[in-house]
Amino acid sequence: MADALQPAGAAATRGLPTPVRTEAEVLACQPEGGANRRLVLRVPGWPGFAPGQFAMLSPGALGGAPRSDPLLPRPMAVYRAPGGDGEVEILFKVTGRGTRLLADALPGQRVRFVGPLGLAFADPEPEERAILVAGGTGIASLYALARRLARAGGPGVEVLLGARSGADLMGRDDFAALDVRLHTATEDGSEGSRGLVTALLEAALQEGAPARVYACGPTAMMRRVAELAAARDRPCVVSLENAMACGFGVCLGCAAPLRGGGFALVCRDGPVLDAAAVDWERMP
Amino acid sequence: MADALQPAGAAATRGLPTPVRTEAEVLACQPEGGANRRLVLRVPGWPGFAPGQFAMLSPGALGGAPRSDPLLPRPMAVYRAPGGDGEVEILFKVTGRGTRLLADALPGQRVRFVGPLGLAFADPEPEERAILVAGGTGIASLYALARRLARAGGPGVEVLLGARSGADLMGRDDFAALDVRLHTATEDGSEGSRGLVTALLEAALQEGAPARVYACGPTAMMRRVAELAAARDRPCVVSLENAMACGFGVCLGCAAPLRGGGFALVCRDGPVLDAAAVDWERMP
Amino acid sequence: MSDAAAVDTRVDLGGIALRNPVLAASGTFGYGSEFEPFLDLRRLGGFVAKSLTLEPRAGNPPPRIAETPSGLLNAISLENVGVEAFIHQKLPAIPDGVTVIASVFETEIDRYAEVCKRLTGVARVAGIEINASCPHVKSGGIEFGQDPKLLAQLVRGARRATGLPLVIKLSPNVTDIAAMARVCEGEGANAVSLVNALQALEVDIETRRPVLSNVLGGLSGPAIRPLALRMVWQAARAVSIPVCGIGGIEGPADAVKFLLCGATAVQVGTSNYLDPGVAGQIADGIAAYAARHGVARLTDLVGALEGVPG
Amino acid sequence: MSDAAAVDTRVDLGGIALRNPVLAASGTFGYGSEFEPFLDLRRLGGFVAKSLTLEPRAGNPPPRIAETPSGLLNAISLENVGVEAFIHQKLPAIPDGVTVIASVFETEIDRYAEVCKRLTGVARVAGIEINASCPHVKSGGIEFGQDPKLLAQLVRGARRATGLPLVIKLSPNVTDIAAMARVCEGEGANAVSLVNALQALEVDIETRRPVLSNVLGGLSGPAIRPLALRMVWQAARAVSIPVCGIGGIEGPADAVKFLLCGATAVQVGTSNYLDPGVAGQIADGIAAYAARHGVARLTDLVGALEGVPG
Ligand SMILES: Cc1cc2nc3c(=O)[nH]c(=O)nc-3n(C[C@H](O)[C@H](O)[C@H](O)COP(=O)(O)OP(=O)(O)OC[C@H]3O[C@@H](n4cnc5c(N)ncnc54)[C@H](O)[C@@H]3O)c2cc1C
Ligand SMILES: Cc1cc2nc3c(=O)[nH]c(=O)nc-3n(C[C@H](O)[C@H](O)[C@H](O)COP(=O)(O)OP(=O)(O)OC[C@H]3O[C@@H](n4cnc5c(N)ncnc54)[C@H](O)[C@@H]3O)c2cc1C
Ligand SMILES: Cc1cc2nc3c(=O)[nH]c(=O)nc-3n(C[C@H](O)[C@H](O)[C@H](O)COP(=O)(O)O)c2cc1C
Ligand SMILES: Cc1cc2nc3c(=O)[nH]c(=O)nc-3n(C[C@H](O)[C@H](O)[C@H](O)COP(=O)(O)O)c2cc1C
Ligand code: FES
Ligand code: FES
Repeated sequence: MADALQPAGAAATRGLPTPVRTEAEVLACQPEGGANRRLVLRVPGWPGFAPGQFAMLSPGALGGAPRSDPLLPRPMAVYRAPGGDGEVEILFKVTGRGTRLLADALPGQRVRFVGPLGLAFADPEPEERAILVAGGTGIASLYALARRLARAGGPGVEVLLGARSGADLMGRDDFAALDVRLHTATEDGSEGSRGLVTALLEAALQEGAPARVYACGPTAMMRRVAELAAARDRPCVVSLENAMACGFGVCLGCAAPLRGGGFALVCRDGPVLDAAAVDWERMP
Repeated sequence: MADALQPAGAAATRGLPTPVRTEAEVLACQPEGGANRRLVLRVPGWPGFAPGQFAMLSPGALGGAPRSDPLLPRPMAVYRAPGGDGEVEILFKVTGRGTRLLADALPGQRVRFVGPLGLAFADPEPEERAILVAGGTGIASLYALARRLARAGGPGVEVLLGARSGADLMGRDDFAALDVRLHTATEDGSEGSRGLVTALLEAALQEGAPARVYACGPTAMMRRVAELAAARDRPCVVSLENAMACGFGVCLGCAAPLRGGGFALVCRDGPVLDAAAVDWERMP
Repeated sequence: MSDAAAVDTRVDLGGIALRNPVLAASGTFGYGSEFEPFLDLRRLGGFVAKSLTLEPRAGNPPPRIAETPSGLLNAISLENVGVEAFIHQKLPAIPDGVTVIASVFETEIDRYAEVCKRLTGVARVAGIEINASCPHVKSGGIEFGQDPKLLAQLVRGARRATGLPLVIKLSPNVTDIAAMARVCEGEGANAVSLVNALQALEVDIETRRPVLSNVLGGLSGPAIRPLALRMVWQAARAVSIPVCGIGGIEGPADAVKFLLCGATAVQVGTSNYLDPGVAGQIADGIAAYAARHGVARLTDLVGALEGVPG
Repeated sequence: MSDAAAVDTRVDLGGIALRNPVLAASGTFGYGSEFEPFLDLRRLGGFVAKSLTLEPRAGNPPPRIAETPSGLLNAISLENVGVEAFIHQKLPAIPDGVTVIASVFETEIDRYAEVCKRLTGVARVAGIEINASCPHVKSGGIEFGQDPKLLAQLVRGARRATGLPLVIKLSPNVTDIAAMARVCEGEGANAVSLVNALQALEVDIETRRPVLSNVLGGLSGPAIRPLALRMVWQAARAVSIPVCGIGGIEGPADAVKFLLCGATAVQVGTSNYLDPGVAGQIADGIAAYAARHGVARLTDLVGALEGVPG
């Protein structure tokens, strides 16, 4: 239920910045391969963020006059925030009305911005390798984590990215520029190995060394990742992408069913959740 | 009522083109002084138009995805249609939500277009001077008439344009390029004579020669014009700007009260109506 | 099966045979001919003409319409040409092969009945829709459709007056729409259609007055679609006569939603103003949807909503 | 008079003294503290907390929300922490100087009464709002607020249980909202608030299922504002107790519309999700409007709608 204890160890809850509610200025909105876009915003009063957090963007009011359709803001992971001047990057895929309108954003236009929201990824234990598995729009949710872990050093960071085809692999070059081991899989084989990213994970899990798995992507993919990690009993956390209305724990709309009953609020108790705590059967 | 006989002699009903319903392509949307814009569209299948006719433009769906807010199309006079290639010009003023959104139109975007609609201005009698009186957005409704009458020759065309200030005078240069006698009045005196355009009309009506008055603008202005013309018993027609939902006679939303009861539908029986037939008392 | 042309789109709305389930709604399609420049009327299942009274009527003074979020508020009132002008001037102007349903509204039951009588036997009138969203003057302005007893009397009166297929158009301004549908079925109606516009109010804070001269108006358009879908679903479960779904339909997908909720046919209203060609596109789009999903007959979609309590 | 700060914004909602007429609506403002990063809660008249049941309750399985044209459809169900956790954990977390109204919903009248009892005498609880839009299980799921007799029993039970200011939140899913308001006044309620979300349905044509796991949901947001305005106007004319206006308020202008229609205060709901700072802006904006129009006291705006039948 709303107040379910937030699954232990999955997410970092301490020292998270206080979110802001503001009108962000669009600095750029560029094509990023396939149906993907890179949106660069200037967010007044930006307090910084921790990898795993997201923001709510309202496409509805973009442009000359406020409108009430589409009504709801859209949740988007904070991809990167280069420089301390409130510049925030979002990588998103055009999937429906809201993102299609967001793709029209012109430099100088303003879009309502609430964030950063949600909890952050907890770091791996010192001896653990980190295996990041992302599919589709989930790639955007893992970049900031990959970046931090790569810089922190440690036993190594493995990044497995999957998409329908090469063009759909958002942010691939950004990942490639990091000190990580990058593998890609595409369903049409146009880039990396042909097939699903979960196949890459099976291979990666062969290695005996302790590892922690971080995953974000379509529900079916995350569920499979959870099973694979559990089979090798590796700790696994997922970042869920439930539909949201508010993003900060008041509408109760983003509920994710938990094993043993009750729900977690993805926006407040997540989006980062312990994969083992999620009741995948009852996920929508 | 809906089927009131259309006021005699006010408008030309014959030989009007059959309207089209299509997605017009935005070729340009340029600032035109003050809050005014010049919108240039390419209208597939454009059948031509007669001066006085208008079109319905839907600002709601402009951009990446259809939206239902704002819901209604906005009526706009056909300002000019240079060349036979379906290029149509609209001059409009940003007054509210719809026009603010229209002002954002980008080249290449599409906007739903229904038109040309409504009846056209009837020509003056051979011996009559034409006096065109326009205020604010009403200027756009009279340009095409001024252009045709100027080319037709005849006893002369007098054009009286009024606005709050000089910058608000839409299309002034276009009028100046016509073979017409052009007088302007602005409330702040920044251009032409200081004061209301109706003062110019009083002067113009001094001349004894037969004249026919054509007016479009705010209701208060048109009403005053009607009174002045009646006092000198000059025939006077007005182009009304009632709010509209459909533009082609089916919603019954644009009713204008007629002397002696009943209503005319501005979109179907007008927008050009005999000023003497309108019940100005009951106009909203 | 991916050929839309091969889909059987015919439906029967309580004895009115329709080429396809897409009708244009009363008051939003004039008397039909207004749409000829934009649309071949034969592409539609048909249309419901503007509601008729015994005598011609003028409407409310302006303003009569206002825009609201994703909605249109209107108070046109009873404005129409009257039943005789409809029969002798408007009907003949409608192209052959177009199915026309006449709509009737009045202030008293015997007047409703009289208009129905006049329409009966007139060639081209395929059926009658009774607009029950009219204020019953004697009962202090409550709508016929808001009171089960009044509604029963109205349907009985209309039923006695005509042998034509009788569709009762329900008022949405009620607590229990299913009960109202049952009343109509009990009194011998051949079908019910819903929803009519919802009673609503918009205010101008500068003038401090209602935007409409009539104070209250009817809310229509996309804003009301989820309310209409709910009521259609409830009504369709409550009766065995066909239901015609109305409310905020913008495109084919919306029409399909109503069919799935149990509507045998649908009516497109406000959207006709925004795009006079939309009703034809909706008719085509439904067939395309059916073809995409391997549905041979559109009747197979009616009430096919899954995951709901039986 | 053009100084917003000089406007007297205080109102009295049936014994609940409010700094200004802007409340946040139940279920859209959590337990208050969630908004502290975005808004100084003292800028509001106060807020109505998420509705409480006797025991903590889990809600419906997802999906619980869907977007509709200018609207939000939700079926959260009874999810809440329960009255005890509210009193002992949530209330203490709310900053001083913030007026808190508790909201109660239950499935039976005696349980409503019990929750009211527990809230009575608790410091910080300035009043109780009874959410009458809950299905009464025994009556086959009809909402308490849909049946005058049930509603009367509910208000009576709550009135007996508490001496706190009692606000009854009406269901909009009724034929005659004025009659429901009168029932509440007759049973000793101190105020009524309306509207709650309207019962609605959205369908996914690919899955052929309702979008919400609960099938039906409540429609809120700008789409319903003209319906809410109409009902508030009708209710305010029917009773002499104060009315609190709710439904689709996006900005100050919308709030003013409700005041003009007779609302003593307003509640902002769905808009809090889109912009967690909006309620404060609305409070400031109303004062600015009053100043612009030379209105010294906001109470002077209440019911000041002109051009309507007396
Ligand atoms: C925490 C979080 C982080 C996310 N980060 C990213 C990101 O960085 N890049 C990216 O491309 N996408 C991301 N998503 C998914 C993104 O929010 C959806 O793709 C987007 O909301 C779809 O909106 P739409 O209007 O284009 O689609 P529509 O289907 O038109 O959306 C309609 C409604 O459904 C909701 N909705 C539909 N699909 C989703 C979904 N998958 N997740 C959440 N809401 C949905 C929308 O919010 C809206 O309310 C994230 C989602 C969450 C919950
Ligand atoms: C036949 C005709 C021709 C017109 N030609 C022009 C033109 O060439 N250039 C130009 O700038 N304007 C013209 N107008 C006026 C123009 O339609 C309105 O200014 C415009 O609709 C305002 O829309 P909005 O959304 O910006 O304002 P809003 O106030 O936000 O509009 C809200 C609603 O009110 C209606 N509305 C508000 N004001 C008017 C108005 N004055 N006339 C009609 N509907 C109104 C809108 O259609 C909409 O339904 C014309 C109007 C008519 C009837
Ligand atoms: C301007 C206008 C006039 C209408 N006139 C009538 C009418 O005369 N008779 C009737 O039964 N319904 C009338 N309606 C209601 C529509 O037929 C339809 O029931 C309602 O608008 C809901 O459908 P929609 O949301 O698709 O518009 C009218 C609606 C509008 C907007
Ligand atoms: C997600 C959600 C949850 C709600 N929960 C409650 C509730 O617990 N109790 C209640 O009385 N109203 C609840 N409401 C109704 C709102 O308080 C309000 O009456 C309704 O949303 C209409 O106002 P709005 O259009 O401003 O949102 C809820 C509304 C939404 C959208
Ligand atoms: S999105 Fe509102 S509670 Fe999570
Ligand atoms: S605008 Fe619809 S009838 Fe004139």
